[in-house]
Amino acid sequence: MCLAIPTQLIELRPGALGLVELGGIRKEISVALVPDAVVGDYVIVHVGHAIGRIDPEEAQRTLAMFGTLAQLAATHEAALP
Amino acid sequence: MCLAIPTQLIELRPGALGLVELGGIRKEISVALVPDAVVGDYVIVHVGHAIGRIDPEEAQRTLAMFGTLAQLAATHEAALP
Amino acid sequence: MKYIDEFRDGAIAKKIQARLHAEAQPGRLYSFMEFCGGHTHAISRYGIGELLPHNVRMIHGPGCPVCVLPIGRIDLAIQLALERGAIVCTYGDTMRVPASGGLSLVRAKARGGDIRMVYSGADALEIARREPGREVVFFAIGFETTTPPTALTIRTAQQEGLKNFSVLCCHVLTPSAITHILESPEVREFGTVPIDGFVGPAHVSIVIGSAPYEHFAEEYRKPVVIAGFEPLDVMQAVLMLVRQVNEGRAEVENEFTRAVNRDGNLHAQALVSQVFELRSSFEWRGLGEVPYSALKIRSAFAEFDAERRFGLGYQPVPDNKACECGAILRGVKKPTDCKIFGTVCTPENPVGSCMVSSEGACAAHYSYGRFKDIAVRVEVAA
Amino acid sequence: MKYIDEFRDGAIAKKIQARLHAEAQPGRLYSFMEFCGGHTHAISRYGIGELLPHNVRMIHGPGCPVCVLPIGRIDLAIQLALERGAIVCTYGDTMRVPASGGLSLVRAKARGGDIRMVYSGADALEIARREPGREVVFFAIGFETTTPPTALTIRTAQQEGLKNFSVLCCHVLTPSAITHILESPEVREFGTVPIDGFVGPAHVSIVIGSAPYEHFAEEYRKPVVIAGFEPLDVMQAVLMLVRQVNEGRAEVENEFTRAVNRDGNLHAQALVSQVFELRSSFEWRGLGEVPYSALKIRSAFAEFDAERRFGLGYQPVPDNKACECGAILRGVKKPTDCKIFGTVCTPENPVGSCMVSSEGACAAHYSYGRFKDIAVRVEVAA
Amino acid sequence: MKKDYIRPLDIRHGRVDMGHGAGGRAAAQLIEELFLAAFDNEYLRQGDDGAALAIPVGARLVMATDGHVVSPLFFAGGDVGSLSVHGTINDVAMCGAVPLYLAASFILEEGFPLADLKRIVDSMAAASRAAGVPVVTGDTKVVEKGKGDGVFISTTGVGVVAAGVHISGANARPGDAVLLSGTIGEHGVAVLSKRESLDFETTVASDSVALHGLVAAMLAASDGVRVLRDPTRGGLATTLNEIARQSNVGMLLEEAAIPVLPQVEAACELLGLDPLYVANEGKLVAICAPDAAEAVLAAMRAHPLGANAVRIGSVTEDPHRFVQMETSFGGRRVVDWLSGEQLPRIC
Amino acid sequence: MKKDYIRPLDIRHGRVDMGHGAGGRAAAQLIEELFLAAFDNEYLRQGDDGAALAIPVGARLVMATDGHVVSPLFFAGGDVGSLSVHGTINDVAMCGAVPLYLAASFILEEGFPLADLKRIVDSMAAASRAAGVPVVTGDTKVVEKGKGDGVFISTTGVGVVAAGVHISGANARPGDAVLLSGTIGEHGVAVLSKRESLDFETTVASDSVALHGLVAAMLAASDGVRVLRDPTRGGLATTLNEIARQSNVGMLLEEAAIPVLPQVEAACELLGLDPLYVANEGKLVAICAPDAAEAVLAAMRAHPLGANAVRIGSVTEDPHRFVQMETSFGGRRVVDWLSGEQLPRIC
Ligand code: SF4
Ligand code: SF4
Ligand SMILES: [Mg+2]
Ligand SMILES: [Mg+2]
Ligand SMILES: [Mg+2]
Ligand SMILES: [Mg+2]
Ligand SMILES: [Mg+2]
Ligand SMILES: [Mg+2]
Ligand SMILES: [Mg+2]
Ligand SMILES: [Mg+2]
Ligand SMILES: [Mg+2]
Ligand SMILES: [Mg+2]
Repeated sequence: MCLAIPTQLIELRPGALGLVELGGIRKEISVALVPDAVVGDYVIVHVGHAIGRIDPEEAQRTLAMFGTLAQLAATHEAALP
Repeated sequence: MCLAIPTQLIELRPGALGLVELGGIRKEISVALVPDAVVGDYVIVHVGHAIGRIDPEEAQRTLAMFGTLAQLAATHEAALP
Repeated sequence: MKYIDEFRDGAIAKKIQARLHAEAQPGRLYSFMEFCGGHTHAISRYGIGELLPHNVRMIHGPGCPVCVLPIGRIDLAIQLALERGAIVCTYGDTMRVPASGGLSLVRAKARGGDIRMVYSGADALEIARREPGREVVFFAIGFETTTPPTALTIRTAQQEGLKNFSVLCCHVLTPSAITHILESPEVREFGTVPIDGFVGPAHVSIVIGSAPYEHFAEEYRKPVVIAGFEPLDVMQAVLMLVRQVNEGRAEVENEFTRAVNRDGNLHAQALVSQVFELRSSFEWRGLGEVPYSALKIRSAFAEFDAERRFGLGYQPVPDNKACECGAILRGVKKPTDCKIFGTVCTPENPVGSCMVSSEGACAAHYSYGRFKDIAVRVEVAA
Repeated sequence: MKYIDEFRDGAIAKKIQARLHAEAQPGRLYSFMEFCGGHTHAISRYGIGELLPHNVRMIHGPGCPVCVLPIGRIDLAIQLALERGAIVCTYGDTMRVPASGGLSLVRAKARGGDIRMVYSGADALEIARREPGREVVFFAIGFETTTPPTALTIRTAQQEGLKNFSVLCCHVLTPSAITHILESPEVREFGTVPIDGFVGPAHVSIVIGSAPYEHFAEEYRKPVVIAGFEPLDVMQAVLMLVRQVNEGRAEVENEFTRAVNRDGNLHAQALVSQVFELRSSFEWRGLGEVPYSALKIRSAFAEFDAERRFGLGYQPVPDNKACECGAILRGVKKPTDCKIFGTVCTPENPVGSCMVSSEGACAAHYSYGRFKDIAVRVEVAA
Repeated sequence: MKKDYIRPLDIRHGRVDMGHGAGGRAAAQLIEELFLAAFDNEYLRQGDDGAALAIPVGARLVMATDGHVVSPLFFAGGDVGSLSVHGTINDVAMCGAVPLYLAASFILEEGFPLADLKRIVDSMAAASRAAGVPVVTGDTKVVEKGKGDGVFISTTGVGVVAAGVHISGANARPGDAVLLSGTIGEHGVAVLSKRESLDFETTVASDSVALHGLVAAMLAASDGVRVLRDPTRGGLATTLNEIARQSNVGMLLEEAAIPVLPQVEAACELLGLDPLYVANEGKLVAICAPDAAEAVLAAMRAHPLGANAVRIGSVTEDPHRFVQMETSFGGRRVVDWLSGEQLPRIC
Repeated sequence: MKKDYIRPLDIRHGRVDMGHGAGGRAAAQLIEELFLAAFDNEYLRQGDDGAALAIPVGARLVMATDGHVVSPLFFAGGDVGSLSVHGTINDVAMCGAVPLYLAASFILEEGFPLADLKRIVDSMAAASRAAGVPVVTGDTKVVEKGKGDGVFISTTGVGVVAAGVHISGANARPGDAVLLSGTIGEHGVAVLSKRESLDFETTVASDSVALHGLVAAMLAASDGVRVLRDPTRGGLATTLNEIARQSNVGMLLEEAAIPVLPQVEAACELLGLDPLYVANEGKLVAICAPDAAEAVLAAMRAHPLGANAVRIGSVTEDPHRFVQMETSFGGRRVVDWLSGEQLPRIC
């Protein structure tokens, strides 16, 4: 539920609006719910509103964890059914 | 100006309405402006309202006058250019 | 169709034509104004002009309710539709009359105005009943023929207590227009419009009777023959006018006795005076401001008066400079005297109102009469 | 697309799959409920079911705002459009949810209701500004993710003094629904729905944080792993749940740390509590009346509350008798357990709400999963 | 898609929704259960984006298209469905061709009752079968409520012209005879009588019918037919003006010769219309070489759709291309093109 | 009618009015000054109710029709005018035919600006000229304000099939290769991006284009092409299901092989749509005999409109006629028909 997409905030506009970019498309959204967001942030957009932000370090950590898994898995690959 | 047509009143209806017939077509109109009209009368209809009645005797008289003319004319026909 | 077909009989027309040719005196020019567009239309549609002697000339009068509607009045109706969001109901005839800014009701409709053609004022009432959330305005035009139905509509709205219905009243009066023409300098002083008599209104007279014309006949020494709108009526009326002129009479005669008497429809007249009163002045296209020539809604019915309800202020707007409608409506000029007749001004893109209604002198000539002076050659088959 | 594509990497999926197969203990059955429709959708769309060990079973939960919307609520929206003449603005998702009398919003629109799909509540506000003569109602649905934007819309309407805007509030609360499931006899008493843990909400948690789930983990001894909606997130969360089960833990873990922290979006929470307060009870489709499971508009904003503005009375309507949506939403049954799945009930003619949203268990299985148990033979070209 | 996998269309109570036009399963079902069921023929059953058709070897092809947007959709004597078949068949036939196939493009308004749609499609199918001209390919779109008006149907017809037949509006020559296949104005009056606020009672029905049989009989009777045209929108007056313009000629008509039913005449009186401008959907005008007129007229009168055929006038030499008319009353006037829309008048 | 007898159309400020559809002089003027001026060709100049056309001797005819009701009317990469040319040419081409002629039926809404109409008609004429397929006959109707949506255009195309070419959606066989001519979803995204309330900025333009040249190249390269279809409304997913149903087969696709532009993917993410269901107007699906696949693919890639052509899967034997897909992620799923209308989602 609750379709929401990480997009990059590329411009802040008057009236708590912001322009976000995703894969080359741009859309104006409301940033009223994430008043601390700054240009460059990745904000999570739901029904035309940014409702949260991506923490780049945490994202990196999660991906790294996947990487670790990958290493772990390499040693177990033969075990697959 | 003022397109108006003699039609025969074939039915009186509640609310000062009447059904008129003209050459096989029928239409409901208002007879509020000719409160004395009775079924069988030829009423003159304008914008959906009967505004007057045809006096059959006078109509006959006019046609007869045309007839008289015709007789008169017959004697003069050669005079036409 | 009884009382119609008998009056369109070409064989009888030939007889009347013969009498006309016999009675019209060769050395004399007869100029008659047919006041009504209905007569203008009959003359064009049936080709009556062809049947008259050359020295009998018909002058088209201003008796077309559409033709005399000034730009400013159409502008008011458009304003109600486009700026005030009202549903404007109107007769089909007014849809294409030119207004300001290149608009007309039909063009205002295309721009999103809710403008609906009705067959009768009763239909406008019905729309008001069905759409109580909308303002519904009936744009009412016409001479004395059309006024009683409008009066009835207003009285019904009051009886029913309708809260969203009003009438933009543009009803005008025939006798005032005739007087205005008779008083015009062209007729009185210069004699540039020699009027030897009038073919008097048909359906207007059903309502007002023949008495109101007696004044002109006496005062201005002009014969008047009230005539029906069928072609035989017109021919007969012309014959009766020729006779009056020949005999030096100036009387009101009634060719249309089958529908018109001296008093008219008293019931309708009473209703009209209950709902309407005289306007002190009203602008006619072509004639300008004519005193006491139109009706307005009495204050007892003020809430049904769109002018008061919407606080409308009338703004006169001059006609297109090239347009000769005014002169044509006064009988001073013919359609072909207008430089833009049939080129810039056509029924598709009327510049003046005379090109709109098929009763308008310009439209009638364009649609029915243009062939004149052009020879037709038919190589009939063996 | 940054932060999206990386989490859809099939190669990494294979590694996680390998770990899952390695760590899931053969003798054991793991049943996890993914609360959110977003997870249900990801599982179906990416074919994640195929990648899980046979003894790891996913149970679809009630976390689809469309699926839990009861008939009576849709009826209210339809009533506003068809009987009260309001412009009803709504998210595309709700358009096809079955209502009473064979209707739905899309069918009410076809019957002349002015129902408009919007992308955001802000669009509904804009419509209200543009059409001040019409009542505009925003039919607001959704979990905690969608509530803050609605709160913002209402506050903006008040700040601007809009006189023709209101909200039909159907916002519901995730934790209450989870509690309700955990309290259900099937889970607590009969054990017919053996839930060994939850894949916790992704975007809801961005707003409310991870703290609210700590209660379940402790109280009901159920592991919870908050996970993103990308397929790798789901696989990783399942792996983390398997580990908790294996290790006998029942904790709240957060796989979605890149967007979720313990406290959530405090700014959004403050706004929500400014505008909304708890409803004492709310009907969920499938779950019935659930106490304190939804929000209503505070009386300070009463004029923007469509229920008060239009004096709406809620009328519960039973679901179609054949429909098993309720049992499916509680995790008791699977779509194919419904006798009319895929025959009478299809995405074109949904009988139950689970067949509407692509997050609904029935729709997801119909659209993505029907091939299962059917062999595919490809004669590949030489 | 197995039949039993979806519920059959609820034709009794259902309505067109946006999904029916979205090209997915709902659209496929509508096509299968409503359109295919009604039109059923080998070409449509091909189920492809277009239809592959057989045509006679070496024939010259004729193609004609018309949009049908009549309001009301149902009227005495027909409906938009039958009209859309007749109208296009007639346009093909007026080129002197034998109509062979029709394509139909439907633009439906969201919310339109499926029962009405079925009634229209069934009537269309019946008209197509009666004429022997199948609907071989089609398309359906759905527009939002308030952006259409129930059903619009654009049909396109193809046909073939026999060797030696050369019919065109450009072929009229001074001296040619102007023939008319029957009474005028019925279609327009039947439709107007159903318009809200004009409504009047009449037994006049639309003359809507396919005229290719009549055309075949005429062409078989004589090779002197030069122009064929069906006086639809704009009526007889406008059609004759079109031909006059195309052929650079004038015409002289005789009003008394033009047949008009009394009810049509009466309706026109009442509304201030002229029957010459009222639409027909089952009449044709033919212009023939002078010496062919009698034979063509005889062939027309021998055909049920031309029983009341008459000669209404002659082609004239006229640089102004005026269509003129001797009135029954004895005068003469121009018969102009229709200008603007024909609106009921009060004056 | 002499040119100088009427004022020229006021294309700059004028609007469509009911008179333009009434069949009279105003209609004739609109046709002459706007439509004829744009499409100008010998067939249209005939000025008859239909066009008489030349076709190759002994050819098999193909006829296809489509209504075009796009909203907004103008979008990046085209407008309803060019679309109405491309769409119908493509349907004719998908039958393996060489498109020859188009008929166009316009349904205009009262009040539509003539300037916009001219822009659309000019674009249509340009598309028709570029494709070498003239608009040979047409029709114009006007509906009242609020009963239409600017402009609807139904076009019908005819074309001829060369001897030996047999293309049909019913011809797919298990083992056949499924080819796709390029990236998917551009048309739908370009149109959606202009919809009020969805509006987003994108440089994606509609792929709208006439594909008959590409088809000719493919047919010239191999006689193994069995099915051709353009995945328009309903997208690739629906088109493949249609073929599967028609041919009574299944399919197995490879998600990773299906090319989608990054912006299209992004727009779909944002709106909750699946590119497999988004409309294309310049792409085709071809199903070929297994041994023809390479040659056909090579011919496609050699043509500018097939530069990104790929093999996306194979036809399977499947009594359930499922189109299935191996996901890039490694799972498998059904790719179903579009159901209902594709609406933007929030969940
Ligand atoms: S032709 Fe036109 S502009 Fe000239 S007088 Fe007549 S209506 Fe006026
Ligand atoms: S298949 Fe339909 S009726 Fe059955 S449970 Fe699912 S949604 Fe309800
Ligand atoms: Mg045509
Ligand atoms: Mg036609
Ligand atoms: Mg025709
Ligand atoms: Mg199509
Ligand atoms: Mg409508
Ligand atoms: Mg097609
Ligand atoms: Mg197509
Ligand atoms: Mg196609
Ligand atoms: Mg046509
Ligand atoms: Mg519109």
